[in-house]
Amino acid sequence: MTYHVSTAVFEGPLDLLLQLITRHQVDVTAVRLSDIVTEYLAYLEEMRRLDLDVTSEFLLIAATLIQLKAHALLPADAEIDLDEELALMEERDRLLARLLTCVTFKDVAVVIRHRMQEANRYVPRVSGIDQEIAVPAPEVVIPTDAVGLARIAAAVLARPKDEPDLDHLDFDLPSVQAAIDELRVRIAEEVTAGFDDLVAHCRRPVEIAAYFLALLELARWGLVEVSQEDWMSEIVVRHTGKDAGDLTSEWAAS
Amino acid sequence: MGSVMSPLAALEAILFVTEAPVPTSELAEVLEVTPEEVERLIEELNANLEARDSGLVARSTAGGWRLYSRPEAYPYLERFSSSATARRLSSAALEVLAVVAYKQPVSRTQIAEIRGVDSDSAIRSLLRLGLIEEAGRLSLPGNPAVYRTTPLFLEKLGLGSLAELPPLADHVPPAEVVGALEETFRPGVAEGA
Amino acid sequence: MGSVMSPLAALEAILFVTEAPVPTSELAEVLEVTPEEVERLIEELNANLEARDSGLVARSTAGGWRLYSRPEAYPYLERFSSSATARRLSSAALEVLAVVAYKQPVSRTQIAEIRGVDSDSAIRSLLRLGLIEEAGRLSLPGNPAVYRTTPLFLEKLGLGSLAELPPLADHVPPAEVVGALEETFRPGVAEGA
Repeated sequence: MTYHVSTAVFEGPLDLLLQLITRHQVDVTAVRLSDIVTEYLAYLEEMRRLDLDVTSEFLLIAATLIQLKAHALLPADAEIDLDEELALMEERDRLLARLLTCVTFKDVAVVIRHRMQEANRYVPRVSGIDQEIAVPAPEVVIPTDAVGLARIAAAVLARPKDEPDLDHLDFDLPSVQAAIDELRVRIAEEVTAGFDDLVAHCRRPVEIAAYFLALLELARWGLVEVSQEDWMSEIVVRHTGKDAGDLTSEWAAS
Repeated sequence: MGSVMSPLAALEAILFVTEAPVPTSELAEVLEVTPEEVERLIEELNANLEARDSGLVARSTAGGWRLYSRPEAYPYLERFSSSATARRLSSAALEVLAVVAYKQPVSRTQIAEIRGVDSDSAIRSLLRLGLIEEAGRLSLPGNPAVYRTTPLFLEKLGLGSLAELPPLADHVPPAEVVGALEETFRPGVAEGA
Repeated sequence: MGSVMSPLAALEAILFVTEAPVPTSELAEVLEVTPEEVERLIEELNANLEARDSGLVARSTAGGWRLYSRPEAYPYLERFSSSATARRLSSAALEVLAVVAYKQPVSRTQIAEIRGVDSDSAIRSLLRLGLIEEAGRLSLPGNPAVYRTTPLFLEKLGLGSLAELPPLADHVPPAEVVGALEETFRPGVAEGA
């Protein structure tokens, strides 16, 4: 048997398990345990092959899953060891509880993101008091002692510089969906246009790339025809006269 | 114009220069008026700002008042300077922030346990952005630090206090999802076709 | 997406958030109007500010425009600067203070480099509170200032001299980053840009 393991992005064993479960829930209400176990193990195998960090936590969850699956496959009248049974139930409950906690925080994180985005649009001024205030320095409170300050300094200075921290980067990628919407309106009005004119307002290469992707999408739907005499000449875009109504592309979500 | 300023104008100047939201009581002290008068002045200020088509608004966050640009100005500010606009947090950092917000004070290990994955880089990121801070140390081997959210976190969320966080219970998966999960992992049930 | 904003309101928002005066030409570009229109809008803004008894005024300095608190607000700001909010040390300020304490004399750029974020407003705060001070200027393009801690800083921490600061090595958490410590900071090199 062959498993095609796509390069899914997941963070840790719980996240992987959740993603596998959600994917199966799309078409069936009850998820088959054996499918989940098989796929989970396939990922483990792939990670080992790619020499990725397979922590004990991945293995621990795999072991629990295999045990549950093995148990499910036993005939109903098979003899069971009560102690083992209880231990397994405990393991299972622990795993379930962790999954639920994980889902809960993922969910509330989305709300926090939303609230932050809303609140971020209110920008405060950060320059402080400009006027020279000619009073003696106010009684400042330093909320730590000398040892605390040393600890802070040590932590700041020890920040690794060789692995840039991308956690807070906003790549500010332009929206392909927005480009699609805009191009549909413009090309219906202008009928024929050069691609260079369509992207004349773009400031960054990545914005032009967004428009190019949008153009490909429109061509795929048959809304525009695209031609280019040779590889150096201008790309000409022509409206086909078709209007497919409200199309949503795969970019709509991003 | 004389050298005396109306309390209304003085209030605006303070809300303009402050580097963090200012509590009503503190404004009352500085302006030498009652807290009720401060609330009334803030209402008057916001009415004036609105009437004069101003780009500013006074808002209450993190237990205090501060002037902000109106959200409609955001596209202009984005064009004007990238530093004025906020950086977006990664989903890992957001998840850690959510865990700290609801479980504070909470340690590195506890965060990793809940998320099922090492969260050190996200924690560092949040510390650097001033959204979380150390809230002391546990008397355990290695004296691990515990973390809590900062007033800046409240301000960035537009919340008055932690009590205004959406109830976590609202985000627990619905019963049918929990049921399906339990069903999946129930030992002793033969695999159906 | 919010509603559209008038150029007048957008102008006020920009002059509010900016940390340095903005030239008319730049305002014209961002607002997509002519420079003459910008001058007219600024006049209108100042007329509006006056009419609504605002504590703010748009002024032209150093080749650009910016909002300032009115000079009449001085007595109030003076009182505010010693209030609780104004003298609370943010976690960012605390970090900058720690860096200055151990790496003095150190420049603005070096501090930003070490912390990985712009630290200007935290530095201003510490200067205002008298915890750090200028200790001269580097002979580099722009003659950047370098900062050191003040006697007030020692007093606040209950230290007799800088020599009494706890050794940094005692507080570096994992052993492997100790080597990276000196690597992080190379005076002169960091200042290159």
